[in-house]
Amino acid sequence: MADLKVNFAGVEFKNPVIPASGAYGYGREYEDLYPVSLLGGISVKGTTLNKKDGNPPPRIAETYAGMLNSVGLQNGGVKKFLNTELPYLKTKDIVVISNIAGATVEECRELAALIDNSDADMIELNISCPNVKQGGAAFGTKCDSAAAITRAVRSATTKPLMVKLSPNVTSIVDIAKAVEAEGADAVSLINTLLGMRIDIKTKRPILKNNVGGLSGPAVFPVAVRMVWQVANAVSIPVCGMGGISCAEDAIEMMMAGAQTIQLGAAIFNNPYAPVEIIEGMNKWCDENGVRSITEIIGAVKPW
Amino acid sequence: MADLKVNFAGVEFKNPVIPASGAYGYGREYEDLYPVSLLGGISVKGTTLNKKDGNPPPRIAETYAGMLNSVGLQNGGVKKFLNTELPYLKTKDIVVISNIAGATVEECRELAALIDNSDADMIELNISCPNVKQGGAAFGTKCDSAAAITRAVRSATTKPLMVKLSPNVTSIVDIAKAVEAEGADAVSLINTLLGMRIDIKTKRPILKNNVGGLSGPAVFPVAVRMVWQVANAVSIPVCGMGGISCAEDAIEMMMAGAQTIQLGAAIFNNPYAPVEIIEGMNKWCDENGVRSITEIIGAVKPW
Amino acid sequence: MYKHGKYPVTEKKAVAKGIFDFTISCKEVAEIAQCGQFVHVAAEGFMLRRPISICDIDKEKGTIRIVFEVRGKGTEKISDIKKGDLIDMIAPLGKGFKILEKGKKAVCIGGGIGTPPMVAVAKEYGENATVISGFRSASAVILQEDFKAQGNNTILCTDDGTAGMKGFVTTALEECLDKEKPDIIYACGPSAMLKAVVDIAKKNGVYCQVSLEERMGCGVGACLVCACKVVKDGEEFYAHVCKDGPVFSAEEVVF
Amino acid sequence: MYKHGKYPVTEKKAVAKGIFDFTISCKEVAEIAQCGQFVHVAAEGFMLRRPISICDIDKEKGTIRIVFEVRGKGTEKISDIKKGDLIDMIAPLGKGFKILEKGKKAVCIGGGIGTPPMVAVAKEYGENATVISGFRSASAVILQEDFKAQGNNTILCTDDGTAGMKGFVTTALEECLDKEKPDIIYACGPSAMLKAVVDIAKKNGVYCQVSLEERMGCGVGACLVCACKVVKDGEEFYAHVCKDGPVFSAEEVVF
Repeated sequence: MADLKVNFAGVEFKNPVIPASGAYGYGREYEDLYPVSLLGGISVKGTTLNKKDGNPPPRIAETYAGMLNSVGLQNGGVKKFLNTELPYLKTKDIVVISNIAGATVEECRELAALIDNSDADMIELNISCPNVKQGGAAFGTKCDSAAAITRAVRSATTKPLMVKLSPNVTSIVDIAKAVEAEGADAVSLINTLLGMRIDIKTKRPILKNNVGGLSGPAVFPVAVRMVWQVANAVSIPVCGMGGISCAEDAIEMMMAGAQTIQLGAAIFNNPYAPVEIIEGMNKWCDENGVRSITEIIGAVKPW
Repeated sequence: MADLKVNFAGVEFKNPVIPASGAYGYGREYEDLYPVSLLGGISVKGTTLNKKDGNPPPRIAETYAGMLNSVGLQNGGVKKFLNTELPYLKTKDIVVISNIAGATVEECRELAALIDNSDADMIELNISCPNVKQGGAAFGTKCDSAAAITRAVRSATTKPLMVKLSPNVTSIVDIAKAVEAEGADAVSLINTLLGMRIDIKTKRPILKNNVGGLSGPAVFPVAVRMVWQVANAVSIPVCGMGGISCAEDAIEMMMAGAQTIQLGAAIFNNPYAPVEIIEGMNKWCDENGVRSITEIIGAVKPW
Repeated sequence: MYKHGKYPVTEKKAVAKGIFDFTISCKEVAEIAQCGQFVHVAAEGFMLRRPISICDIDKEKGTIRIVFEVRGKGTEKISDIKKGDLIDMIAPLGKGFKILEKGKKAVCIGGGIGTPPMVAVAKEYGENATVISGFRSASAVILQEDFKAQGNNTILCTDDGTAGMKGFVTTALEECLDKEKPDIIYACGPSAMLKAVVDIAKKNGVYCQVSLEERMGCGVGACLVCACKVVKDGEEFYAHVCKDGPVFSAEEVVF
Repeated sequence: MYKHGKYPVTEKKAVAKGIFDFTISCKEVAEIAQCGQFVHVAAEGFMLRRPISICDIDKEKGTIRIVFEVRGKGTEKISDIKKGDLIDMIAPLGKGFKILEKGKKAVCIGGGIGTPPMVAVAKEYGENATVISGFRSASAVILQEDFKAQGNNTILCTDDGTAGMKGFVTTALEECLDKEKPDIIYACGPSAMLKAVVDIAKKNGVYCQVSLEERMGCGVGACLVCACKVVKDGEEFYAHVCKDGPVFSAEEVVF
């Protein structure tokens, strides 16, 4: 048994595997299969100040080795999270990452302030949701706006702050540096790539939102590249995500420079994916004489 | 039998199917299976002023529903193209698209001037190659540099000029508008997404170039989205490419706004893909009462 | 409570063009399955699972039946599963139909591939159930023998009149209600049909439950993609077919 | 000249742990195939084909043999193809070995999974061919009976001495050359082994051909990914394994 513990941005994770925001609800839905406490952490569903209804359906479209989604941050609002979901998760011996996704800088600041007074272990600031009219990717595709919102949220909380970055940019490295400069404790990447599918029978987009976020194995090589670039450009830790579906993918992502990893789409295909990845990491470490998973972080040697 | 003829940027194509630059050499390699003259056109291997050796191997890595390549524009130089390859292709009753990829604005201008005096039907200016140190994507990721190189090349040729755009940008629409403003007759998109794979056994990147361009079905939804956005933002025609592997994909891409389509990676898996797409388009048109393929261009009705 | 596993397909039949009938041996699933619930089936090589309603449940034999239509490459892949092979499914999922106490009368309405879930629910009512099912034409008709075998009264409709009566299930339903009002109406099928059925049920003051469909992701209520607009206490919001449904009370659904 | 088609696998054997031996009925391919060429095999569900060297050719029966190792999920998928199933391949591809006229003597050197292509070439020389093959250990040894059956002299080496002589093929080659110099040396295997063999051949003034390997795309010379550095007329450049190779003259190759 290798040691899978990771200290990420000052937070102790028993292992580096984290279901991504929006993929795992608040940790209740898969308890029928295995206890959520097996996982290192959970990034909960993106939370807004008030209840949000999300986009009209269809909200999902299948693609080659991937999927598009346009949920649009449907959630019960931060009060429901703090009163109902967080207390439940705090009984589970798991790092709780509160994902906040306000439509304005002020809303994000308010959300951070409210979370700051809670038991949540970490805040993930989502500045890259491709499926909302206000906020979302609008914050995350320009350095100045990414910096401004990070500054505002930073001022409202002393909790470890992770900023979730959009891959739909010319230089994700520049955005990462901008949020690092404003005091972000970590960055998580990549959020989804903006995509579209059309039903050629009806000549209508499959998603009612016309476009949506691409995730799944299809985007994995783009995610590995961006994680590698960012991990080599900033000094804060990186949480890597984007298309991870097995232990080998997770190890590859960590070798690229990720200290922790998130997965989403893979869980819809295989609900056991998170635990299989944890077991697979353990097995791989043992077979390769790796005592601590931290040994492989950023271990890739470029040519 | 539907009418598959398309007039693209003033050039008559007998059908809209074109093997992408770098995927089909100069049209000789697949003649063992079927005549290249069945195809609407061919975008030949990216050409530089002088012979270019390309990047060290490995130059290819497999990904989920896709592949990375880092060939780096290996080619015999423009003279060899003009003296050896072009005369051969001109005997084939196929639209010959000369793809030029200079390392500097001046080299691209010179290339365009040389092609201008040739029998090539069209020029595709590649400002988005992710695998070369100079030029390539460096031109295609900023509006001003994209505009400058288009202006220079435009001044050197009266042939129909198509500019091949990079998807690795925050707004491909802005780049498309910039090259349109400088007199481009068409745009082709998307070039490859920059990606990376790591061999976890050796802890080295699979590609000797560390990173490479992602193509194949994995990128299809990103390509459809970008083609849809660009086709709705510019008035010049769009050649759509990125992960097309069957007739349904090609039809979807045309509904998104593409007047012609290119395919690359799919051919490596199925050499017959281009002809199967042509046959499939014909069949689909007949089954759906479409007399001319031009009826479906941009036919998608957004919600 | 649900399970995830690979279970043997013990019987496989093609019951109509492009429509397959699988019997799956899955004791742990059959034990807890309720009529109206669905199974979420993996299609090899495809990212997303396909939700398929449970057609019938045999708790003694420990089997369930699914009857599904090949609509695309994913369901085609599932239809390639051979007798004896394993099918990968998460099941049983969602909220099923409400079953009234013995002696109550039910009308079950199935439109096309919406017919299969009516088998298990109609079985609960035996001769007290009238099953109205509608299809494009004779070649698409399925499951009529199953309904008869379990004692249901059956009314068959086809759009072109090539089998049963020519016309829509709604016409048949209205004639039915003119004769006698049932205690409950169950319906599954195209949303236009469901809307019409719900209106008729309301007009006649009969409680009605409908089974809805939407493009689905996780199937267990985590990803929130399979949204459907419902109204409760006068407030409209998006519920989710996989967890809050697929069965909803008619008055909740906003068509 | 090459073909693309789906051809029946008429025989399938596991010849060592993770190493499979397929006989494929493909008259049109066998007719034109030369030893040293390769086939480009599709792995269902994978983007890229896998190049596999031709082990043997039977022009009368219209069959070819491939012997390959499972190195990853793609080759594993190919190894799942059952006897009687079809294998999708583009073949024959590349330039094969140069065969000298009757009576000439050859030494064929195979390192591990580089051994299969030596079967067809050694067959051309019968008793005039000495086949030196090296493997990690006894459990990995393949094809020795095939070489003996076609009259070749065989020298078997294993790294751990569990079969044949303990040591590398290069040692065996040197001993061989001390006794008698052949007219040609053929080699296929790890590049370190090839480099050593080429040096020995040069030192002994024996013409040598090597079969190279590189990650491949199209397989027909269109995509230019499978580059290998060669030198001609003093000029170094990238040739391509799929079209200019896989067989190269030793003096061309830049290791």
